[in-house]
Amino acid sequence: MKLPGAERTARVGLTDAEYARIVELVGREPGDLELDLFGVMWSEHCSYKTSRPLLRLFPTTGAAVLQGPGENAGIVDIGDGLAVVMKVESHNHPSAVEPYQGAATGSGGIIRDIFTMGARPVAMLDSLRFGDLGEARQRSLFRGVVKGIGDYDNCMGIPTVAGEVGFDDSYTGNCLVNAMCVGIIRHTDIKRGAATGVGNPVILVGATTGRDGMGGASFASVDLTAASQERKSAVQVGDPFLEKLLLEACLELFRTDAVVGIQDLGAAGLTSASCETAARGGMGIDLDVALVPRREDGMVPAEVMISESQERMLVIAHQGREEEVQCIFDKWGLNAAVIGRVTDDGMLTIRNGDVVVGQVPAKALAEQAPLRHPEAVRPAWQDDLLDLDVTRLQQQDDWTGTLTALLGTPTIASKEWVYRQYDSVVRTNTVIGPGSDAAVLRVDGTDHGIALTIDGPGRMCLLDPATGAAMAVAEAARNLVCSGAKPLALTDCLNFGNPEKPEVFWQFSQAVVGMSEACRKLRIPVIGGNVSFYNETGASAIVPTPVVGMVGVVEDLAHICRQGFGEPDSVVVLLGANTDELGGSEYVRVATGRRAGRVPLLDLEREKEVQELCLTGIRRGLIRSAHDVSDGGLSVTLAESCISGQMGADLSLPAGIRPDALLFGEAPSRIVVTVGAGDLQALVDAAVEMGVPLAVLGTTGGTLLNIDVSGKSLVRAPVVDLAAAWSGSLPQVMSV
Amino acid sequence: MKARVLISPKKGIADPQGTAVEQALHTLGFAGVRAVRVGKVIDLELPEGDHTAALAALTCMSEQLLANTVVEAYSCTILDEGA
Amino acid sequence: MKARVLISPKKGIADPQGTAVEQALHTLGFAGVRAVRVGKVIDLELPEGDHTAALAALTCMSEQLLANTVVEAYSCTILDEGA
Amino acid sequence: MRFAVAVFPGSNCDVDAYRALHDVLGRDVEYLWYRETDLSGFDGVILPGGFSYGDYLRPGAIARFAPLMEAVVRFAGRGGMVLGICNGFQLLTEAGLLPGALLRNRDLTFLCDTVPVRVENADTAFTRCCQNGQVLRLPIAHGDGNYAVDAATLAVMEQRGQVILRYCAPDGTVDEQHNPNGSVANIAGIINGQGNVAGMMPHPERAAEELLGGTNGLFILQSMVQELERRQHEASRC
Ligand SMILES: Nc1ncnc2c1ncn2[C@@H]1O[C@H](COP(=O)(O)OP(=O)(O)O)[C@@H](O)[C@H]1O
Ligand SMILES: [Mg+2]
Repeated sequence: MKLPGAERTARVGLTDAEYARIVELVGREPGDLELDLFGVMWSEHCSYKTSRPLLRLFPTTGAAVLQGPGENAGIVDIGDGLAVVMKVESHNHPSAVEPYQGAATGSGGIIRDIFTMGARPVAMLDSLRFGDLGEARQRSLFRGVVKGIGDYDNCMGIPTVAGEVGFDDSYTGNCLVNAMCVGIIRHTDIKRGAATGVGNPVILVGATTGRDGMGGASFASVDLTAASQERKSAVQVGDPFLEKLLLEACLELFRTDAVVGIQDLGAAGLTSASCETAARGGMGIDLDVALVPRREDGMVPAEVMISESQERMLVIAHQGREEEVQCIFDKWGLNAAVIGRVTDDGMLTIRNGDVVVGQVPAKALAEQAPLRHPEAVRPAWQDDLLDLDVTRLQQQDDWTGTLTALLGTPTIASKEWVYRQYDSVVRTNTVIGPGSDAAVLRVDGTDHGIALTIDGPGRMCLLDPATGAAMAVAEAARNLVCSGAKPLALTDCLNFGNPEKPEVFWQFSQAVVGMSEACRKLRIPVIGGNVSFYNETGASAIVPTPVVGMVGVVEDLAHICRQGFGEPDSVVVLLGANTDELGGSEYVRVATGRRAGRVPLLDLEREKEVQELCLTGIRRGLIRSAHDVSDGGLSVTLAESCISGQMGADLSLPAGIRPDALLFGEAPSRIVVTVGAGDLQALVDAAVEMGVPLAVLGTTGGTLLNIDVSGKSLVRAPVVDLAAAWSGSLPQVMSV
Repeated sequence: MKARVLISPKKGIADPQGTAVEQALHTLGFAGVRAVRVGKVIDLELPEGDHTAALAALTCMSEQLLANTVVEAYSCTILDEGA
Repeated sequence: MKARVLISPKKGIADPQGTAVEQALHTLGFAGVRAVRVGKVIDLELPEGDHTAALAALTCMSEQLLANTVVEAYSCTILDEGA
Repeated sequence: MRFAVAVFPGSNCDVDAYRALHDVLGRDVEYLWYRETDLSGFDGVILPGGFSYGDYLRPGAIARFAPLMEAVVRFAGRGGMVLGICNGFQLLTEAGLLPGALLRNRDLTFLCDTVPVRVENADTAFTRCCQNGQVLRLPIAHGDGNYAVDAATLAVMEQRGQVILRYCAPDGTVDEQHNPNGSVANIAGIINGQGNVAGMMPHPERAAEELLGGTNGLFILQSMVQELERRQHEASRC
């Protein structure tokens, strides 16, 4: 049976069943404006209706977790009454349309998510994916995205301290731009996005409202569709200057006790901010769109409600404190307009002047979108991917050449071209900036630091989404450990294709399962995240790309590590064991043009032990440098340590494994460390005690990297040559 | 011949820079100034030749490189005849 | 009334943007392009009134704020008469 | 001895300057909001880095008209010490307190790095703790650091020793290869004719702690402190 009004439903992207549910929740047929609100709030982007059931698998609690998923950002305790606030979010689709503004507004949005919790943002990270840089379009996307992030973050005065970039043809039509922001806060200062207290004013602060960013929304009313169509493509433009003022004004406002609740305006603008704060507080909000300061004429109520104009926040203040709030925003030259009040009826009531133009239960909009449970089917082609006959990979002689070539592939090459464009030291807390496994920031007023990283080894996820996603968690944790930090919590961004396709949903479910398992085993809770679906153009979806942002605590800043070989005559030691697995490696991709093979085994127990040994060694002051084995395998790790430290090494690897797997296999759970000769025994003892395999590889020094196996030199090259290949690659590609 | 390409933010695209300049002008006492938009002017020289062909080339340059047509509008003119 | 201020790097002052654009145009195959200079165009609206006074005001804005006369030259024009 | 660190809308290295002077050097420092008009009681002024007014139009172009800048011009006119770092340097040129201008970097990209700079004149109030020819490693982080000035003015500046810092190779050689942003004559920092107003693109305040990678910036900041001590000493003798 077709419901009355069902064709309007399709226009806002909802199903008949969803429409029926709306009628049930509202108690009548919704009006056009009301339906528009449901259209945006019940979209996948806002409601997580497809992903939510699975996300429940994540472990989200732990002694240190102060705020798990569900708020604007997660919060985790770091001691001394302080906490870290963090979140990662995608801005993939806007960036594909306009890379500069898409990336810039991605930064802007995630920064607001952090300071809306009351925290001062202290660091930014970014995870990027593009297609082949041989294509002009991909270079221009890459250039635009990096400039967009840099210009926004730099202007905000927040250091961009770490990130990652990967390349794969599947991203050609769908670049990925995931931005992460990290803030620090006192426990007592935490703010939440809940509207409480009947009669309290609802104040819209920051930028004026225009018709920006309504490209995602369709409207129920035909007239309105015509009026908005022209603006549909309107790209949101970021104004980092305004956001900087908004940040300082909000932090100043928080120092008063005038604020009851606060929430940034992100996707679905005023609609989501108002219904979500009302729903969290168990209250209603009654607001008047006529009171919203605008920058364009002739906007109708639905446009005001749905506009995604940037740099705005919704403040719920204590009644009677309106002037105080106004005063602070005046000081910073920003708008602050009381647009409504908190009510006790649980309704989101929208007026246009004297006329009520819409009234629906806030909870219905914010929380009651019916969940979807799509079918998950393992793709028929999955087995073809796993099929890799390593015996047909040529066993040639020139391993030095192969290593040099690998060092120059964009995915492995130095990303200095990127991070030179980011101010990584503003605010003078950056102890280790970009260029090592993880960034380390000091925590003001303590001896402690926090370490940060973001990782998403997508190459493995295509072949085995569950293991690949688990590897993302393991690799992020390993990167933190290499800098001397104990992993504490993570935030994730799950980038996938269209979940209505059973193959994509299978990838997604597998990834969530794999990630959850890794989080449990490594005892790292998920405190927030973001899902980005529909990353596909035409028939082809991106390779599944779960990205993990992680924070760890450095107990004593006297004991931190960088990846470079820092002192000559140090002993180079491998923690963990090499395997003969080559599946999914960059080496196989270069050699065969395919991402193929079975992904290496990930033994989470082993992973944990290797990490514990490394952290113990650093904390006891034994370890001088540490760098984990990831993209490119052991030889790339060794080369990077040489390059970063501008120092050679003379090494001999244990025999018994085919040379290409030994040099380039990407088996996890391995870390290359250096220790002073006098400290070697202590490290060996610790390894024996913890049951971790360990191999002494040789010593640092000189200007050559030499790698022997069974007395035969496999790799021998001046470090400056390796450095030239590694550092020169991206600048050269991008200079075209 | 000399040519000029003018590039401005498209109608409906926010121009924070224009807004900031407008406010600064107000502060300086130019109270009546409105609708400030900041764009780019690119002056260049082309080999002598046919005007129509030159304009076509300018359009091509603008579309490909000079303007970001997602957010910017452009217009091309030939400024003079002689070298 | 509508007005426009054009701002360009002074002769003899380096123009890194112009140089980069020129090189990029050559790479794209526009081999004959020379002397590329990148400046700004500022469009704005002034209250209706006397042209001479308006031009004087524009000059004043340019000298004070819009152009940095140490390195930039500017020119002002009134674009139309009606609102 | 009291320092003022100016705060314009969009300043963001105000914190860096404050911390270096206050936390590291133990000096008396106060933030001064751009609407302030009074600098009495202050001995030195820092115009910090950042993006005042979003760098819209040109870096420093709008901040130059802030009420505080009128006070800074008067303060400088009376011989007060003013150091402009990065955005502060850009602001000083826009305000006409220093010659020249700062254009977009030669490669048009923002540049964050730590680079060697050579001290060209150690006989100034901002460099007296350095040696002539000494190479300092200082952080830079800017998109518009390409110093430009006409040839005639440059000749006078060179002759009077107004160029105080130049980008160079680690061994002190000044050449185009070690010019990160295209600045004329590799100029990284200059001083006015009276010797009381200096501007530089490198951030000495970000190189004040070993934990953060080095303390070479203290040579500059300590020079200022010494000069102010000398002035105090002289004033107390009169
Ligand atoms: N987009 C980026 N933004 C900032 N830093 C980046 C970016 N991409 C890479 N980096 C930095 O370059 C270094 C190498 O990155 P990557 O190879 O991904 O490290 P790892 O394999 O240890 O995770 C890291 O320090 C990382 O933070
Ligand atoms: Mg690593």
